[in-house]
Amino acid sequence: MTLDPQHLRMAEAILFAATAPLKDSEIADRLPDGADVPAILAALADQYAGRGVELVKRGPVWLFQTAPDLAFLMRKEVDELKKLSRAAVETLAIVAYHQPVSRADIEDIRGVSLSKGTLDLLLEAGWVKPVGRREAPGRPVIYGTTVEFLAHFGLESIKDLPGLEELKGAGLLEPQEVSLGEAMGVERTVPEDVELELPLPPEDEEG
Amino acid sequence: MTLDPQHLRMAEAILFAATAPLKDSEIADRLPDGADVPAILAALADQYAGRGVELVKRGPVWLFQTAPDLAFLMRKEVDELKKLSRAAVETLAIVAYHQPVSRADIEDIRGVSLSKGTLDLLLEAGWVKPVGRREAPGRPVIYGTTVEFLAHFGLESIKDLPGLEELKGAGLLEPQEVSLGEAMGVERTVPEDVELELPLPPEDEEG
Amino acid sequence: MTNAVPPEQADPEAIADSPEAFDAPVRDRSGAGGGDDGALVVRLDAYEGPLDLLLQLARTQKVDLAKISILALVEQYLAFINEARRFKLELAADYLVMAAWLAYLKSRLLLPPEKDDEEPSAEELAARLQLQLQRLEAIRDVAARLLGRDRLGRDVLPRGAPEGLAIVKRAAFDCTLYELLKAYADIRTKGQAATYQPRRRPVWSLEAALERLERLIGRTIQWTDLMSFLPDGGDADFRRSALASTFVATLEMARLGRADLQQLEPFGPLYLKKREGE
Repeated sequence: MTLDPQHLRMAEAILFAATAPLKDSEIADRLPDGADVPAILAALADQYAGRGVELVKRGPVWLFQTAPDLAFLMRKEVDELKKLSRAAVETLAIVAYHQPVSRADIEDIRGVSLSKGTLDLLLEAGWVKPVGRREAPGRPVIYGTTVEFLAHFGLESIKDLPGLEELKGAGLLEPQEVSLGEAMGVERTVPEDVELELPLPPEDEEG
Repeated sequence: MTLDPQHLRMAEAILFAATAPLKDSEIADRLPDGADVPAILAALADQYAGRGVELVKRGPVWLFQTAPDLAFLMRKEVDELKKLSRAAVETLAIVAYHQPVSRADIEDIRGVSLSKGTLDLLLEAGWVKPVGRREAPGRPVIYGTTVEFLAHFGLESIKDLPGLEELKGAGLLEPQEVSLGEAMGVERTVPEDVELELPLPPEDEEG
Repeated sequence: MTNAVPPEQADPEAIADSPEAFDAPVRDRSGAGGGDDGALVVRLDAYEGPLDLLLQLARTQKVDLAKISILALVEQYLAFINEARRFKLELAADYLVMAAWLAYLKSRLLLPPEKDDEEPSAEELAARLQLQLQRLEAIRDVAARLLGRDRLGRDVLPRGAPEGLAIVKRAAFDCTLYELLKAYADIRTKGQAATYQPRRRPVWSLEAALERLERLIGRTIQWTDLMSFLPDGGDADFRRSALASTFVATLEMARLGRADLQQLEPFGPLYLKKREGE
């Protein structure tokens, strides 16, 4: 059986321009009377088989679509490097050293309440994950670090994190001169920080 | 020279999936390194020649579109484009054929001042854009056509404008040294919209 | 074309119905006045300015614009304007400016050329007008051809339902091991600060200074440098504290009349000795 090549072209253009998949009957409406629509569509599907674009039938309707094996081309991933916030780095460190920890644990250690976005960010980065719930009142979710965390920081295991003694040895744990302002949280403008009560007896003033 | 058929498939899928015409470089970004994009596109355009859908180049961009001879099938598919006013059509043609042109150039050729909305309309349609300023007194903004203009009117480049060569040959595209207005000693002080204060009988519409 | 027909002879209704009757003034019977003096309408809206009017008049000569008789065209235009005036029409200024210029051009064309005239000749002016008309006509012609092309979105269509190409931004976070460790160390040291106690700095209190001064001054009969009454040892902070409190102590002793103070020059050493007679 020979099909009119012009009919093939017409069906091709109609399906290409269609904003929604079309039924046989909708295509037939636009083709000259007597056109063998099923045969035309079958022939067209044949011509496109194996190309980057395919003509496929989904239930009663036909549509062009890009070949499924090329779907990866449609999404181009672009890395966007973001700096972690100070709060996020600290939270990550606490999870790493004290895991498994609950949100409340983190707040306890940092002394400030944890903003919602901070933990989400670490979860999104794939460095922190929920590892269960603590069998305690409220059954809080507890968090730990992931394999990606180890990979990113080049650690074999979580035990490779330097201990407090080693941190001290590296000069990272030098006792700090804590200024009055810092102790009072003056430098922090983040509302999540709790205020410290002033622990200053008047006789401590040097004036 | 042989092209990787997989590259052809990939370029085909990318162009089918794109919501706007793509530059060579945008296609190259998604193809494997070293793919010969110009050759791939030329081969693809060749494969589609004569089909119901064609791959065409418009200025720097490529797109698939239905074959022009099937326009009769397509027209019912879309709403009639908004009718352009006579002033807008003429202004568009002047920008296209005489580009780059200033507003005063347009007024000179049409012999009438340009109402404010006309150029705005063409700018909004994305067919015309400012391309710089002329190094002349007042440094007027000069306008040219866009890639969207080429795509809309199916032109590969500005050189393909219908009748361009004839106009050029007849010396009708050369800038006039002295405009008629200047020759008449008239300064263009006419307000933007020249409105004739004449009541119009309703049957005046010429369509 | 009906422009050759004097309007008074033309059937106004026929004119109004004819799409080519653009230049014939007609009586506006829908006007507010409705009487004999009612508003007159000329179909000027059909023109985009005087140049357009000229071009349309030129077309009635039915010859190539390059061969047109400018003189005849000028006459046509002036006749049109006169008609409009006869009907007391308000004409936009640019139509009148054009009319004045064309009248001037006509006179130049008819009169013999003046010798050593610096102005462009009448023929040059006519040629310029002609070129202007040709330019406008050419643009109209190509504009029509442009619009008649197969236009994207009307005659040819892009893909109706493109899948779209997405650029997925994948956030990659930047943090080094050092930053992580430093942050942890900072938390630990800050943890100590949470139970904050200001350090007791080494100070030499005023009481101690007074006591020491009273004890030592009894043994001096000469003017003695204040510095020699300071306690030994301590760091710089302690010494500053001791100097301050000892100085205040000497002032107190002087106030009580138990010691004399003297300084020989500003910022010089301060000397004291026990007050005589005590």
